[in-house]
Amino acid sequence: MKENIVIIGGGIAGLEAAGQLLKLGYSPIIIERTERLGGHVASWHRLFPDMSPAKELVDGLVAAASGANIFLNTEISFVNRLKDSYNIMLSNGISIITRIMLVTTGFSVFDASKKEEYGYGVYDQVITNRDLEHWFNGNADPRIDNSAMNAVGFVHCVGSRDEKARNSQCSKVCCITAVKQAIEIRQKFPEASVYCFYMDLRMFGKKYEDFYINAQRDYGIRFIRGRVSEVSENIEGKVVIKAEDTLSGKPVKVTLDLLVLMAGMVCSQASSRVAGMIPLPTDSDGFLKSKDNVYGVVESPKEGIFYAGACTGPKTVPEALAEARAAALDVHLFINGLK
Amino acid sequence: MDFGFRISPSSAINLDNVDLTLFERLHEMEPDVYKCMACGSCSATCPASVYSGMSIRKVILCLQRGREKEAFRMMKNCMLCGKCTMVCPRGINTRHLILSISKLYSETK
Amino acid sequence: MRERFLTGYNDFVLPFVLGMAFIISYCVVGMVRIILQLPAEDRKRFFISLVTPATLWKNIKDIFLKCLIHVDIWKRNKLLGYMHSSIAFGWFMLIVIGHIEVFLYTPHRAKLFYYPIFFRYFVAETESTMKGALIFFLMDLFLLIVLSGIALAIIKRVRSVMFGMRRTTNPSFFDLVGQYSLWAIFPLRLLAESFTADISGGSFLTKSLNHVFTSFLSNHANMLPAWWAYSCALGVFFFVLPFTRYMHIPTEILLIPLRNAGIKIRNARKGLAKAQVYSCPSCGLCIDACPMGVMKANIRDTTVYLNRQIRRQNEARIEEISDKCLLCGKCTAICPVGIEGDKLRIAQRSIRKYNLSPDYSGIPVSGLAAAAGDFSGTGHGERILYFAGCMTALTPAISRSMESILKKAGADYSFMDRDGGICCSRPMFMAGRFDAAKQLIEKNTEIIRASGADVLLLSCPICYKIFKEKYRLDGIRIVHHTEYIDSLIRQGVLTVEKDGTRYAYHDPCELGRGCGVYDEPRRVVEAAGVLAEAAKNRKESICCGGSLGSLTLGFDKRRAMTENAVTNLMAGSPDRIATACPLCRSTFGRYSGVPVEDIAEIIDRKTTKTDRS
Amino acid sequence: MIYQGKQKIWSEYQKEIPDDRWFYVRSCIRQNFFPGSERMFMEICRNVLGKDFYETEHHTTCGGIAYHCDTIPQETVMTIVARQFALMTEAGYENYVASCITSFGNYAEILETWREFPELEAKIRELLWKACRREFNKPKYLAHASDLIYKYRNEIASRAKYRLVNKETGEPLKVVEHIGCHYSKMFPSKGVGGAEYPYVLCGMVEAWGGNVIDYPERRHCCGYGFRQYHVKANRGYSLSNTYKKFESMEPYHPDMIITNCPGCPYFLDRWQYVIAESEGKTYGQNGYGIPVFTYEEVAGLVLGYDPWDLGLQLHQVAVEPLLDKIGVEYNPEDKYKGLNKKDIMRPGLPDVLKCC
Repeated sequence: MKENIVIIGGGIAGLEAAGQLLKLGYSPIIIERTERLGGHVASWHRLFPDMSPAKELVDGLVAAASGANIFLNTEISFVNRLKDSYNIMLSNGISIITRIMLVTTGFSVFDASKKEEYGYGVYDQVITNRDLEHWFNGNADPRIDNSAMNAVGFVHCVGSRDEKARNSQCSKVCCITAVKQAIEIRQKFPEASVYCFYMDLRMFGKKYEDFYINAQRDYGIRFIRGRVSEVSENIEGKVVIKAEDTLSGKPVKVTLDLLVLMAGMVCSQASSRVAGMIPLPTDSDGFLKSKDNVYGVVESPKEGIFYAGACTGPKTVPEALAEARAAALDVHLFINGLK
Repeated sequence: MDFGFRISPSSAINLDNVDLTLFERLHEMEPDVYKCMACGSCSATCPASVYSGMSIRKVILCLQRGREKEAFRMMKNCMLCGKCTMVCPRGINTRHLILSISKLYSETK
Repeated sequence: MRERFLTGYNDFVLPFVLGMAFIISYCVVGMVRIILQLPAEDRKRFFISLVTPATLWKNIKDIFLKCLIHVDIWKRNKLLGYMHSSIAFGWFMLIVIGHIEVFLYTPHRAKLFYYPIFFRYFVAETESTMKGALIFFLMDLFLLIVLSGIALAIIKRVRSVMFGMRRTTNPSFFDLVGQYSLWAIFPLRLLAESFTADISGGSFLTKSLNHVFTSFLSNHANMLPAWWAYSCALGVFFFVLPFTRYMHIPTEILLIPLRNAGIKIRNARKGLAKAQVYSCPSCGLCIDACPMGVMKANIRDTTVYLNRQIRRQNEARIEEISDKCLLCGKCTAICPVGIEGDKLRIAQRSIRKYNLSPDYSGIPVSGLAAAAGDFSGTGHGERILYFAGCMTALTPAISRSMESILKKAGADYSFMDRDGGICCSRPMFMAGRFDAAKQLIEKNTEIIRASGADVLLLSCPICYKIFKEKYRLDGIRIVHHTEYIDSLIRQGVLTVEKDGTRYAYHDPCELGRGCGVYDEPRRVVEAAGVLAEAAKNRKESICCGGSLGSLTLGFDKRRAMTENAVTNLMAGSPDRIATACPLCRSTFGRYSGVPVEDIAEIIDRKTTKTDRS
Repeated sequence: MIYQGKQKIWSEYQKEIPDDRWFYVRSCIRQNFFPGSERMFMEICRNVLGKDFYETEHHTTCGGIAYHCDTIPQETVMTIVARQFALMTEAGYENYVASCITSFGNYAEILETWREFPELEAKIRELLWKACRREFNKPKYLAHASDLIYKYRNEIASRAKYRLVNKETGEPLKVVEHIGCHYSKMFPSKGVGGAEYPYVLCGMVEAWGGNVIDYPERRHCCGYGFRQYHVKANRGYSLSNTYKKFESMEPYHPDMIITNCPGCPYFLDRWQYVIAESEGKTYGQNGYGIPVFTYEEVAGLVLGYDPWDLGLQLHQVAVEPLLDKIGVEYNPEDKYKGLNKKDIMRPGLPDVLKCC
């Protein structure tokens, strides 16, 4: 089958869709901006709720997609609309003519330094969920001092559900990620007090509630309902945070050795760029707009252009994978004139 | 010198200064104590809350925030009727928790 | 008969004599201590009861029927009953007839208390002895009966199911020593008496065996080791007795008059409690009875183990066992010696040290009293004060049905706790915090008295029990709603439409075993439908598992118990489960496959018109 | 602390401040609190730097205090402000600089409100016309006086006689900078450096040789809060806020505090006396307090003006230990001599707080 299928983005959604399309007998083309496949998940350590290693997942997806035509370190320079197809010019000089594009450009992690009051990039002991995940993955981080870890705090909803951060949407995965990472911190530092400062806990997924109860009951993680208002540094160089303990209606203050900001998901610049070139509309949440948010999530309003994964909004890993499979099927139906 | 006004004590809870040794012991005796997610069912159903503001949810919270006195004041009104245990969505054995607190903590310290 | 030895003594009697002396002095000291530990008032009551002819006769009858014949065990399982009475009664008869022999043949030896035991060693047969043929026969007969009991006991050790027991107690080391020595006593006696049967005489058993023995053992010198062994077995048994379950044999003789005197447990470890603990024969009937024992769980938290741990003074285990119990009272109901497992546990709970104590002085009574005194004012008969109780507040269907029934009956009623009331104090009482419970009782008493009610009507058996037992509400009748509804139906005030619906009635622990109300609810159910009895019912009813009695059982642990109780109720293939307790209703409701209703709901559903105008 | 992180934020909050031709409005209260400050501002801008700064005796209060105390409606305060703008327009200026932080915040808030609700601006123009037959143009640039000193900080540094350095050790002085709440907390983009890490005073301290300390309660209000101080029953609350700040900065042993608001230096200065007398606690060395300055006073000091001409004798907390640290020349005899060496008499000394 000679039909060109261009998958924009080699993250887990792109890889999974490519793998499925290969099984259906197509030869998809993956265009990846960076030098490696797997997107964000490739740099993560373990995945909730079963603590399965992220590497295994990504390796499996990469292996399954290895038959695809993959361009690494490649960006799209421009897209021309032809009569009933598109001409895609790549940064490596290759041009592809296709009727079908699958946008799997994913998300960006919210830039936590935009929440100035939390002092990310200013205080030595303030990191993000992504930094912590990298550290779990074995990468050294000077901000994490193994010898003195008596108190660790997690701030939920950093850059999510926050109009001031220009993202009033929930990023969906941060609650459970915070619970996961809090447990992992307690496992590494059993003597440390671990606090989670949350506004709401959204334990929507399979086994998430069990995970949460586990964190409370067995790991003694202290969940404090209240958003951290400000972070300062004291004379010892530790971070002091202030919040309201809304359940007791009193201000609360605590000194921490490490503060982890649960940065949310925002539409990636790459998504916006690709969307601008085709062009594709964006929804009110800043992510790409689907044809329909109930039954057409993986379809764009433009014929032949499909979505999968977090380019249309925050998704968990299994959701992104399920969408990738759905999108692959939609592509197949489209090629066979059934869509 | 009296100026007719003075520094008012801070209402803020400084978790650095809260001694949780006893609470940790309580957690060992009653691992479920941390399971409370502050839904408030217990307080809503508590017959003593009508008269005294007793709320086992608040008691658990106060003990974690170093406000034991407030917790004891509330707990004195508990009749151990068990309604809170019946309604707790997290299955916390609140009655035994109350007895354990009464055993472990002391007003005089 | 003639005596073989002038001295009437042989060294082999020493183990028995020493053992006997030890156990008698031990028992006397123990008995005196227990009696001294009783509060003065109870002690006085005990002594009076001993000389009151009615109780004296009851004591004798009870001791005979319970300690020797074991009538309660007969009722439970014939084989088990036979096993117990064969050993106890058989042994008793051997002792009695042994004494008769001594009095008949060697009256001058009557003061030697080992003589009846080893009579056959010290005497030789003469011509005149044939007069005693009947006695010889009886001695062999009772020995055979005892031996058959021992044989059954050995079989029971391996196959307890034959005796209607699914699970038995795990014996302690001393229990084993005691048991083996007890098992050894009678075969050894048979052996010893058989060896001497050709000298001292015997009957069908001993004589016959003697012929067998003499065929290969001609020397009479061989008989002495057998008598030594018999005496040693007795000696060992008596020496280890205080440390084994067999201590129940002497203690029960004290427990029966104590109970008949109407004495209650006042101290967790002393007095009656101690008598009960030592009366435990470790039979293990409570293990099968315990509702917590589903799926072989919590076996070591049953009353038999509580008694054992109290004897060992293992405080950690005592606390664990006492706090876990549902206080359903079933072990008490089935205990053949009358140990009150539930009360014993409450007593253990009552000695806990708490630093924080409740104080209800801040609870205002006047508002509640005013609300309680606000009767509907129909002017019909008694003023009925309805106390729904805390648990009923969580099952409003019951209180709503009750109000409807009260209206249909045209009763002059008032609600005591429509907007929340004060707890009846039974849960506090069950936690062993008597002082706090007393405070609550005072508060509620004040409200009830001020209301001007004639009848206190209760929906919750938990409340009902404590109101009946601990409240002083002179002149105010305390009724459970099942009793009230039953009387309404019987008086013709309510006309119930009967249909073919099959109801399994669950006896709530506190209503049935707790207060003895079994028939009224059944009559009410039968008025509305067909009663399909559960496999185990009435005093053997299985706790729903929701009981407030347990302090430590977590919600997750109770599920299996409830499911087991539901299975029991399903024996008669009912369409619905009827109960009379809000807690049972909500507990069963969670896991039952058929609808669960309170009797009040059923009756409200099945009555439409008002007869009283 | 990652200094580059702060620099990055500072670089994102830079506002345009024209170099010259400003219409200056004074604060209602500063001349009572720290009378040398506003005079020194005009002295530096006009005489030292030779800029065109115009002021008129016809301007009034901006209405900010009354507005924040909820005693006048918004239209009233807007009309008062419109009249000030009219004075600027009449004088032929387009750049408006306020001495007071609350005024600055008030102006910024009103200009933003007018931008969002032009009909309100039209209404105010009408009201102003009816009231006093004046018309106005909105200022092209709005600044707080500290913005100007910030802008001129390097010029001042180049003419400085002293630096904020300990003369004995050569170490930079440890300086607490305190920003008035109404400077940038309402509109972070209107302040130099934003709201979280305002740079306006940091820039001055750095340019003049000092070291800024970042202590946990740096964001906290000085405790003035109009409604708190003005009602006597609430004064304990005002004091408690100040106390909280001092407790937080105490471990850093600051040498001085620099502020840019009318109320802050006053309360940080005077409440030290109250804390000392009621709690027995002092925060400086050897029983002294931590001296508190306005940025104009600090600018005057580094430029070499006589401390007593700057009005430093009106501070409650003695400034002499700091002057000695820097090496400022002064005559202790002249402390309580006013204009023309007239004796203005020595005040009584506090019991606990050590003063010279």
